[in-house]
Amino acid sequence: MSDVILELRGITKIFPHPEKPVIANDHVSLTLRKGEIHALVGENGTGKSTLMNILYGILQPEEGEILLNGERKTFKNPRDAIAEGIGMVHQHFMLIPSFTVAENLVFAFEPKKGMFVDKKKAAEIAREISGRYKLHIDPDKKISECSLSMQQRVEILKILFHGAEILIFDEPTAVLTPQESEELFKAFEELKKAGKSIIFITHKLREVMHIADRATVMRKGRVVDTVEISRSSMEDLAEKMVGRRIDVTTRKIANSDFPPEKERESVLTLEHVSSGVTPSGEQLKDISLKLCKGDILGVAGVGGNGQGLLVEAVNGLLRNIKDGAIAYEGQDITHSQAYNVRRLGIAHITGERYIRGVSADSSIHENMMMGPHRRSPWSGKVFLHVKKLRELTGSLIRTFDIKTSSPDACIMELSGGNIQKCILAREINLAHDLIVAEEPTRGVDIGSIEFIHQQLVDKAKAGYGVLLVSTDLDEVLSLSTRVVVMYEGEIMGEVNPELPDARSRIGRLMAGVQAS
Amino acid sequence: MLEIIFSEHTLMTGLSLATPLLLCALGGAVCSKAGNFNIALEGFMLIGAFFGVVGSYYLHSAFAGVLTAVLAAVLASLLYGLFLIQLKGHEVILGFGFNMFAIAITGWLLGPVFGGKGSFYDPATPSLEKINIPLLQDIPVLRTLSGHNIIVYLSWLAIAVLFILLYKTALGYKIRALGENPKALSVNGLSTVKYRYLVEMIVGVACGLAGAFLSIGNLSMFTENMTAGRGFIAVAAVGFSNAYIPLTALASILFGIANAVAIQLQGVGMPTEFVDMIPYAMTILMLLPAIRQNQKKAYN
Amino acid sequence: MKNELKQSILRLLIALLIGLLVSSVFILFAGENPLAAYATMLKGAFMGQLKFMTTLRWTVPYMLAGIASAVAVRAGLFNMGLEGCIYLGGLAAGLVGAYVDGLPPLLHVAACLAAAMAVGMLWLLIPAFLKAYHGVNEVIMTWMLSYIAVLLCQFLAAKFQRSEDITSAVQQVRTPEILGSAALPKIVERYQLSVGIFIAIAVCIVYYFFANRSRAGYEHKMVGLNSKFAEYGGVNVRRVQFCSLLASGAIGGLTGAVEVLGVHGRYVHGFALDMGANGIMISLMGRLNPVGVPLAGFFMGAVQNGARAMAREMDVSLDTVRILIAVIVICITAEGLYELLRIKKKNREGD
Amino acid sequence: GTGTTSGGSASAGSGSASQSGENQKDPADYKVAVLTIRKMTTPADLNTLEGIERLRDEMGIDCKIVECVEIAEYKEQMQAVCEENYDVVYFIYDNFLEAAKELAPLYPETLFIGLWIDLGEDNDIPNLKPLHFRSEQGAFMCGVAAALKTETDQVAFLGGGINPGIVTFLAGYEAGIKYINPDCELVVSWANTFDDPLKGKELASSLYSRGVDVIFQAANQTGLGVFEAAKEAGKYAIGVDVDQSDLAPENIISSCLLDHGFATYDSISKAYNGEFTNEQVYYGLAEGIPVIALNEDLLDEETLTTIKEVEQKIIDGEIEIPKTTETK
Ligand SMILES: Nc1ncnc2c1ncn2[C@@H]1O[C@H](COP(=O)(O)OP(=O)(O)OP(=O)(O)O)[C@@H](O)[C@H]1O
Ligand SMILES: Nc1ncnc2c1ncn2[C@@H]1O[C@H](COP(=O)(O)OP(=O)(O)OP(=O)(O)O)[C@@H](O)[C@H]1O
Ligand SMILES: [Mg+2]
Ligand SMILES: [Mg+2]
Repeated sequence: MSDVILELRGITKIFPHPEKPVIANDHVSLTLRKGEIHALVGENGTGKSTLMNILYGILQPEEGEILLNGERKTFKNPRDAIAEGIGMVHQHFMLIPSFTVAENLVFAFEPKKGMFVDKKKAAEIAREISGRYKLHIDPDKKISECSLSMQQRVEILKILFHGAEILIFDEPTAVLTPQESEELFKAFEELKKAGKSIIFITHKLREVMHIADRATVMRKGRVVDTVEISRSSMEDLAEKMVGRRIDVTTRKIANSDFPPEKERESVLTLEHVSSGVTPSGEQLKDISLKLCKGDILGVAGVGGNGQGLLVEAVNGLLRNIKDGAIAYEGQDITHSQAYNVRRLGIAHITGERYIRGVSADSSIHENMMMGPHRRSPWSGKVFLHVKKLRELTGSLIRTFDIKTSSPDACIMELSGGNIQKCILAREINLAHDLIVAEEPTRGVDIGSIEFIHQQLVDKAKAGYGVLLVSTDLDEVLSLSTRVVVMYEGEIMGEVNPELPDARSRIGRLMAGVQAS
Repeated sequence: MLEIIFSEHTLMTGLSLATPLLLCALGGAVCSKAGNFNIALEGFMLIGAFFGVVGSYYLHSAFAGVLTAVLAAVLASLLYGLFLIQLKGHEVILGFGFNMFAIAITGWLLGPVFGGKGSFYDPATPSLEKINIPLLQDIPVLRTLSGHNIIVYLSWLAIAVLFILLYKTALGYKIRALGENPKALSVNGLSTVKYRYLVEMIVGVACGLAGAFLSIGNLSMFTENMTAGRGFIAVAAVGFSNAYIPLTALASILFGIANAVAIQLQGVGMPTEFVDMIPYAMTILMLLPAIRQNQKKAYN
Repeated sequence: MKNELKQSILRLLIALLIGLLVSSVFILFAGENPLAAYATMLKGAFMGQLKFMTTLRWTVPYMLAGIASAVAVRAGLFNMGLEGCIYLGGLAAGLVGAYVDGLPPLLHVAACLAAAMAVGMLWLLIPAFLKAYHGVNEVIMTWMLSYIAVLLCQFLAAKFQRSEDITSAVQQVRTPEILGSAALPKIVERYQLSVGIFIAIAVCIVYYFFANRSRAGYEHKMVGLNSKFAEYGGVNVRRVQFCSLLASGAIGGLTGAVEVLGVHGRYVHGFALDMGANGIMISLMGRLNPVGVPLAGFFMGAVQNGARAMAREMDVSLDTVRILIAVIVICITAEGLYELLRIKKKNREGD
Repeated sequence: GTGTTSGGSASAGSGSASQSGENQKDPADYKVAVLTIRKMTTPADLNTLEGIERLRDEMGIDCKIVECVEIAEYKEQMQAVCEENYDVVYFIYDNFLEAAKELAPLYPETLFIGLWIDLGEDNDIPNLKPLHFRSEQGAFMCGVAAALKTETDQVAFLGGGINPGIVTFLAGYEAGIKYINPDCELVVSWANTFDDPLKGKELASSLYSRGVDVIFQAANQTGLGVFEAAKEAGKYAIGVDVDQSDLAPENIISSCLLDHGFATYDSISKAYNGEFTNEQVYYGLAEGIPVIALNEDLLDEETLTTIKEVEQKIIDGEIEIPKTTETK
């Protein structure tokens, strides 16, 4: 047995709450070996992040101890943890948007020349360290102009710069595309070779199987088991997590369920749509699409290739459409604003969950009312029908099995998966016959993923058109009736997901290789 | 008429009127960078003004007056910090509250400290000397930069110092990070509380100097509410410039000069009300270029 | 809702308590007994017809200005130009009240109020438009416009000042008295409280229904909390911002009009000293809440009036009163104080 | 009650019968309220405070000062004192006049005394006594002094704000200047604030820099800045309300006096002694009240004699002084 570098023993964390305290960690124990990649998995809200925050000194446990190389340590704040060689990349990045990459990298540990920060030295450090771990960054770029994956690389380099031996990653791949995840895993291997130990949290079991040496499964604040990946399977892990068997990858929809496309009405058509360039350099180029009722049209592609703009264009959030036409059920909506589009009954499950998807300071009820608040029977011309709206929220919470104490709880008290379910419930309820689903399962545990997928499939079967935009190829393949691939703002081609070699075909299109 | 308005005298007056604005606005800009929209500048300045006279009168030295002014204003700003940072008050209401408190407490203290009411004016109170800059004072136009008291020069120095502090030093990085993403500090093991108090201290020093300028820099007196809304104009300058120090400084100085022009326009036949509107109207005009900028942002 | 009310009141009481504690130092210094002074204060706010009427009389503009500000803040905008709107509204009402002749009473009052609201609204038209459609910072813009409005009112009022007013040593600029038909009748002839209180209550009720029951009110709130969410959810964010600033201006104008028609009987320059700032403060003290804002308005009215009585009847200076009010204002949003107290209580219950 | 005018019987100007000492209240029980329109901070207000102190020291009467900062307070504060059974309500400035006219009939037991109230002959309220300063006289004489003192033939007036009270100063001052030297230029400047000394200083130094050498300030705290500017520029200034020459002995040539303290002491002590009438009282030269304080160190013999002559002419009614002017 290789030597243990870190041991957590009997960690207990209780969050005070006026009514009922939350036991986030209940006597959790975990060991990390030197040079291993250790996955931490579990449903939303089981206390994974909490445990890692304790390890990193952000939170203090009520009980339990941390042993580093066999020695007892207490971390009063992250600085203590950093000093002991622990680094953490958080679920939400902790970078400063107006600073450059190099400045962020050295933040709080700046090299100095006299009294001043030595920016040149900082850039040098950035270059050197990025070369050493083969993680590409551009030291002089501002963070606000960097892609998410670049930001993540900055975060990783930052903790390496701090001299971390143990690296903690909280859902590093949630915001990354499969390609970017692949790059990240290459970096993991690189780090492993350099003798670093890694703990990473994820909801994607495929990744666990692919990269991890061992995995610890948590459920409801407790550790269920720690397994050697080589002696385990995905189904096995899933069962340990959720407590029941889950069907992880198989296709959920069959094209044969639907009449041929020609016989079906189209809901959404895009003709030669082009847009101006956004500050981040994205653009739509001559997009033509047709979505029929009953279709789930998957849009695959590496993130940042214009899928986001496509969704915005359909939903009236994109202001700079230069050319082309978008029609919904024959009605032109090219230059309509969101408030016009929304009235037509287009549902939009947004990918920007915390930016657009919810009002963070409001209750679940208030978040669920957005949309119904202007529709009969939940609202009149001027006044809301308060009782009906409450009934609606109640019934949505029940049908979508949203775990909450009350509809008046603040939405941010929910775990990520439940917040996503709220958005989903609201939008599916609003849809007339078109659902635009953008990354519907990002950061959501597998139990919830299954549920969400089922909802989308059910809706398609009920005759809704679904536009599914996702960077998760598994998701696109298992749900779509048709798949198009976007690359640099263009549609590279269409692939039938039922073909046996669909995955590799899509992969080639995603890389910008035109289908022959 | 034009030569009266655009004379060296106007420039000189403008620089003098700009000084309290400039100092407060610089302090406010640092606060704003650190994520605190501070509208209590007026109150800190008033407290500074009062204690400036106290120090100068009782310690018989204008310099001691400046020190007491700064000390008192820093205490006030730390108290503000306590309510903002640890007691989690609403910054706008706290600002209103501290401004009210400053007027009240200085008004009240006039009694026990000076035995007077409403104002304290004793010609024996030392005030700051004017300092001439040897070579400068002989060059036309530029000589308006000479012949001010030490606080004026300090305020100009503060532009550079604060700019360098914010953009070149490690401390400045932390202050700016505080405004953009305070969590970035805590995950790096830094205490946000400490830096937030530090920022309040900086604004306290700046406003204390501004207050001292009003009471013993230019006048050697204290009258109730003598800041007369200058702190609010400073807040406007901060907002207008997005707390970018060079722009903040420019806006404050322009304000001062606009005020000086307005003063020169007195007695030219324009109704006073309209003369007094000039600085405010000017601010609005300065905001208008933002329209096109924002349009570009939205539609590009 | 009941809970909300309870919390609001508790917060006000905590702030009041601390304010009283701090100011008792100053009262002791003046050689008075703080307890006696506070008893006077309480009596001064509520005991006797005059005192209670005066408290209510102040509640009216505080409530109205508070709601004027709340309407904007709920949509995420600060109307720092409230004071300007109040002055302009007052002037408009004063002029229509004095110069438009021959209207029956009810109509005349309505005309004055309409004119005031229109002027208040128009004054904010440009900043509202620039904010909503061009993203220009509304705080600075309305703030500067407020200064301009006050100066403009001074100038205009002086133009309308009658010469017989000028011959005496008046210290104020004021327009002629409004006609009898434009006056808001007093509730009790000799006291200042007018039927304007019903206007204020009506506005509160409208605000209640707007905020808690109406589609537009819900949209306003969401725009204020997260405009990106609102936009995505299908709210016409720009229109909401535009309308809310205008509505704030209109209610501001109404505040001025009610003061002029109900209390002063003419436009007197300076009649709404700091009323704009007070309005903003009260709206935040009341947490923009349809129950909280009127409550905060009433609280401020009572504190102000009681404190005045204390200054009048005891040897307590105006400055001490101001310190008291400032401390209350400072403490009222200090969440920390509230938490401190609650946790203490919890601990005690736990023992 | 002590009111001598209870009932409608006491007609205007009847010089009411003084009451004998028997039903005189103990001075400690005699309740007097002094209402002001702002915090008592200006020189004139401090003067009032002196009057109040004199009442306390000499007669044992304690006055309660009620500072009404907001316009809306005027009536309610006055009414509150009435309801609290004050014997005398003394108010300064006619901002209170409307309220007093309304309340006096409602509270006939209370005596109302108003300073700066000019009702002339037509006061039909028995318990309201109007007092008025002839402020234009002092201003006129200051104008004379300024016109004689100036070497540049440019003098200035700096007002805190355009209101009729301040305009009266301006009118008298202007007339005084023109009386001596019709060619002397008068520059008028308004600070539009009464409590910003820095603005006052900058305004004044701007005036001095353009050739003005005497400034008459009527701007309370703002005016204090004028003296600073005068000291710096080595030019002259004229004070207001009280003799301000000790603030800048080298620069202040005279001060236009308004003896609020005298008015306070005089009227309230008379009311206490039962000599209250509702007759109009003017405080001016003819009534033997000083209206100007001269700084004799700065004025030559000739000037002083001219001023003496002018004073006599005013008393004799040979000079008619306007109370308002179009110059602004
Ligand atoms: N600061 C806090 N205050 C109160 N409760 C909290 C706090 N942080 C987390 N919790 C609660 O603790 C529990 C564990 O949360 P945690 O964030 O650790 O879950 P997680 O396993 O990381 O979930 P996810 O997979 O969704 O990220 C949840 O029920 C959460 O609501
Ligand atoms: N920002 C606002 N401020 C005040 N009132 C508003 C605002 N927005 C909408 N309203 C009012 O709310 C009501 C609904 O307006 P809205 O235009 O949002 O409805 P709608 O969804 O378009 O309804 P329909 O499609 O049936 O016309 C109208 O009475 C409108 O005047
Ligand atoms: Mg988590
Ligand atoms: Mg509509």
